[in-house]
Amino acid sequence: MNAAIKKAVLRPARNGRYVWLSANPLLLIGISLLFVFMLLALSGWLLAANDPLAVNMAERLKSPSLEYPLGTDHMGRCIFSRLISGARTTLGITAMVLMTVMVIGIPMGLLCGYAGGRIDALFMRLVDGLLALPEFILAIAVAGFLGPSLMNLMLSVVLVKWIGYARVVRGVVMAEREKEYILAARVGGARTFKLLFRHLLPQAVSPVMVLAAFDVGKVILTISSLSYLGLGAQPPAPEWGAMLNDGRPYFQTAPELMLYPGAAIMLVVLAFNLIGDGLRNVLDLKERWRGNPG
Amino acid sequence: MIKNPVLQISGLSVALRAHSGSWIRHLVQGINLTLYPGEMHGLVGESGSGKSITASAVLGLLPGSLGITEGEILLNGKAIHRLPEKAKRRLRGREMACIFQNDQGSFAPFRKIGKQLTEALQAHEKMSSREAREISCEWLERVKLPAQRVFDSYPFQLSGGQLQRTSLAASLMMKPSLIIADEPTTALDVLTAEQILDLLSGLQKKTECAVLLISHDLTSVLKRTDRMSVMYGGHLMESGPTASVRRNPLHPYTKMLLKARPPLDGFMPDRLAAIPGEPGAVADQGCPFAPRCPYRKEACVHMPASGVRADDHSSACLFADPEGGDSIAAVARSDQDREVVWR
Amino acid sequence: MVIILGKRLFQLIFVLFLLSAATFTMMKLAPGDPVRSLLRTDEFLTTQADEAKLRKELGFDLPIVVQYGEWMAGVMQLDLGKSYLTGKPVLDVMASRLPITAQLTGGALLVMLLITVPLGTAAALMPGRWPDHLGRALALIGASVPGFWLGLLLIYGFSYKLQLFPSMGKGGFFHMVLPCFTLGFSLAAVYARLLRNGLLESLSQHYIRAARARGVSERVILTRYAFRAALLPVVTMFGMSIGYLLGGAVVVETLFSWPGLGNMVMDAIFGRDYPVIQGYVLFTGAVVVMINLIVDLSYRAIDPRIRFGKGESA
Amino acid sequence: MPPLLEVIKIGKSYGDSVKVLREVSFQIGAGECLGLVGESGSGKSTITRLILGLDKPDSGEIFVSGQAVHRLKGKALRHSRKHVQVVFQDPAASLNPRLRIWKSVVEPLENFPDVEPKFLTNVSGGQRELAAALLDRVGLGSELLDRYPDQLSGGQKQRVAIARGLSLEPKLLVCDEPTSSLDVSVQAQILNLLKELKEELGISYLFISHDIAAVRFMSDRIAVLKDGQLIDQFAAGDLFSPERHPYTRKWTETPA
Repeated sequence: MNAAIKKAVLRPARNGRYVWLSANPLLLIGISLLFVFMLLALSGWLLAANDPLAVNMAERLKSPSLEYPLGTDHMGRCIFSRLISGARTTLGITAMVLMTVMVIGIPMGLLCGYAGGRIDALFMRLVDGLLALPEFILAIAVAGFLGPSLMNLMLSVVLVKWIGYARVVRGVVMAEREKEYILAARVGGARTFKLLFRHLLPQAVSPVMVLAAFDVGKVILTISSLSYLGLGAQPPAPEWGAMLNDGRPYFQTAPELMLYPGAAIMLVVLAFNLIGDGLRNVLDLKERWRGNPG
Repeated sequence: MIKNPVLQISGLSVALRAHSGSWIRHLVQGINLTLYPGEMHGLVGESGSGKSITASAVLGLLPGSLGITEGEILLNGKAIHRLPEKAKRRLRGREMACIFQNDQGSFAPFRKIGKQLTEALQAHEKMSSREAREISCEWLERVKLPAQRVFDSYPFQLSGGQLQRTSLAASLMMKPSLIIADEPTTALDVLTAEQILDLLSGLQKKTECAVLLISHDLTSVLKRTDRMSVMYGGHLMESGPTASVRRNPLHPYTKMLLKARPPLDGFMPDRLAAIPGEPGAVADQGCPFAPRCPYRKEACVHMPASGVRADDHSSACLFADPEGGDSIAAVARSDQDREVVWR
Repeated sequence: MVIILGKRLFQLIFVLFLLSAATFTMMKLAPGDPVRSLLRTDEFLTTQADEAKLRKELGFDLPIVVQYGEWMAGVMQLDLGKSYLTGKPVLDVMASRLPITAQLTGGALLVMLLITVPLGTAAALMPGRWPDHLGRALALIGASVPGFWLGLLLIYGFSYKLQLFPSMGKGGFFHMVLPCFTLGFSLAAVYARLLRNGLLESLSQHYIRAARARGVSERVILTRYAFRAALLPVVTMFGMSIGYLLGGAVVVETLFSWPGLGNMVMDAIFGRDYPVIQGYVLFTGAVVVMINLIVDLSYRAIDPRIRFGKGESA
Repeated sequence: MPPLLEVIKIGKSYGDSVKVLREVSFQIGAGECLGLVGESGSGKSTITRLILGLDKPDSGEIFVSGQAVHRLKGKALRHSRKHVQVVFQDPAASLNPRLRIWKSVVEPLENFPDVEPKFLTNVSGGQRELAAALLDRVGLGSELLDRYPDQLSGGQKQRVAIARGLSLEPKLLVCDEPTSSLDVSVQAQILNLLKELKEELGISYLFISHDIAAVRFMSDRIAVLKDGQLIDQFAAGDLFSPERHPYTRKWTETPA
């Protein structure tokens, strides 16, 4: 009975597949917010008239002016330009981390999901092991032993995060592997390559996209938190977390030193979370609509 | 002795409601159906015909996005669909019960069957859990199940057939006057399905309760029900005593449905009389079956299908005997010799 | 039941072994020579001989495998070596700090429950109305705001401006409010959403309709059916949030200068105090695995299908 | 000339305890339709998987046009598949949801470029034209070519699956409950289509179903499966003769 009602209520949008964008405000806000940041980050060298690293003690703690749109920090550096180059660093690192994570995780997930058996059992043991070390703690260990640096931080995040993608892809492959369209493809003479990349992997695209959208936010938070603790980006790098840490001693006299980087982090992460939420609603709707019988 | 009807549905319409509260589209329109004690009424239709929505409307379990726009539902003479939720809840299980399609799960997987049965009993009458347990086990015996073991096991430990029998026991033990069986055998294979339906009609005779059997399996409806109604696109196409509908179907859709089934015995045609088009193809106005009806005439597309009455054998088709030619106001030449008025 | 426990315990040992091997190798990879950094802290001129003597004393001249063997033997009897900086056994250092971190995380969990349960339930029971929107907004903010920034804002707002709560140090109830809220808030925001989705999902299950059709009251349906089914995703997530909680504790303890494990490991990192770092990593690893074990066991309690293995017909 | 499909005493069990098939033997001649009737759990789907080479039997042999397929592996197994194709029960799960219809239909031909089915020889142009011809063969218009499966009805999807099954002009098409999840009116359309294609293309069918009436409509011979054993095999005309196995009579008496 539920299927009948669902079918009546969820009639597909008349004008085909591209109405979902307008029907989903979350996705819209997220994308537009992100677009603004992308613009800022890329035009950093254009707008940042001032050098983010140029120390000028005479200009210390200036209030916002034409020359310094957001004023200057305790070392007289232009906050606005530091924020922009900070955006480039943060988004750049996150992109690199996520790229590496997907390059490792997705094929591993495909392999374990499709091959199963010993490889899969080995993978699951590895997962149990690495899951015992939460990202944050591993970052602390790596920073502690190998010295705090952005590279070490990225390494420790990648080391744990790839598992998330491998598990999602593995889950999808295992669920789809016995479905009739896969059996029909095998009977139709499809080779393993076609089964993996034409039939199985595309099913994992939407869950991976949703996971990635939310992961961007998580990675940015992890990197900035650790930089704040002094375990990530080292001064004078204009990384938002580190900037927030520099601003801390002055938070009574010049609270904006602490305000701007924090707000920047939150807005970027919020943008990605909005996109993630929007994507999940859209893809979920398609999933639910595709799922129920005709 | 004239028994007063258990269930009377007149002019029932259900529509899809937009968030703003306005009605978007009608899913079910103008349903008339009467059910007497001890009678089994078959409600037949393909997917998307609205038969399950009608059942949910009677039970008062329509999802939020659907609502009853017009019509009356009388259970033992009392109008029920405008009752407050609390009053409706007291009726459910007590006066009317429901058996669902099996694989959709009639019992919560993480709680023992026993607990779910006694809970339902105690929701209606003050009784000790020991007493509730006894009644439950007694009914589990009646549906030929190892009562003690089933009472203490979890749903996933029972087979499809056993679960459906438990569901039957759960509905009957409160001695409701009406049971709605919504596709009870669809998920079961043929032989188990027959046993369940035998059990249902047997227990129905004993308890004199009325049964509304909703199914897309024409064969079992023809074999077991006293009266039947055929639905298409949210409308009633035909309704009447099952024997009469089987021997002399009035509506083209019913005729073609009966012929579309591969016959088990007797002459085997080389090709089945398939109905062209898809079950979803429903006309927005005029007769809903018009797009797929080979006897379609000019009037069918404009004129709304005539109402199907709940008492005798009548059909919604404007041309009562389409094969007989194009007479519009035709007198139905079925053996009851009633007149079909064209509006 | 016992087999499952056995299997899990084996997994625990295997993971701890993996962990210890990893931390040990990382320690060996660490740049710079711990001996020299140790001697320097004693502020006297070091000679080659002194270094050799200390190296021998600490057993660094033995082949790697033997060092690892000795070290593991020590770990077995909970002897995690001595802190380079303070010379005190790592175990005692951690033992003194543990209750403080436990208090913080406990408080954070309390904050989480106080927000999650009411908000999540209200959002699920009144979809599309203000509790739902509030829940959605909070979830988005909770998942986006950096913990340390939230802490700073709270300090700036409540303790600096309004003088309501102390901004630093460990103490009575008032000392705990801001740190616990900082650590607990984003968790609460995420879990409120999870509980809402879990409840909505379970309320849409067919067996709920079936129970309603049997006349079971809404209250019973909510408590005995819907809540129980909604627990499963929440408990799963909890297994994964432990890492977040411990990580967050490091940040919050540094921010509010609480002398917990988090603070300890930060000092150890900057002081190159490897045994303490190692002790911390091993400890957190063990805690995470233990919590996952408990989560796994509670799985079985919530959903018997897992206990009996799926779909085993009677 | 050896029969098209010869199954000799095949046995199969999953795990050590559950014996799913015991000593099952049957044959299908060229252009013949064998109906296989059985309750769910009787081993029908296992037989399908063994014949399609998706599983290996524990014991017994399977020959397709005299070639032993039950031992084949890798390349040889893949090539043997040209002769045996399949149509499954659930139309919604038979097509890759993220592939346009024409790509799904023409995939087998794409996998075996050397195959040129007789009924497609006069089709000029690329894969899309081949797909259009195949869809037309099963009564579907070319406007469906670029659609996704979720935009089609159950009946349309099953026709696409049949078109795909025919594309290699196989000698045997295994139909595993092809109409069970369809509405009555659509079932009739699909049964008519299958019968039409059999007569025109001379393809043999293994028609599996729990609907005895549909099996009787389609089949020349019928076999009855109970708990993994073939307990009755007979010509379709003898369905009601007295010497039928008691279990078979249970099928014919119930849905009157």
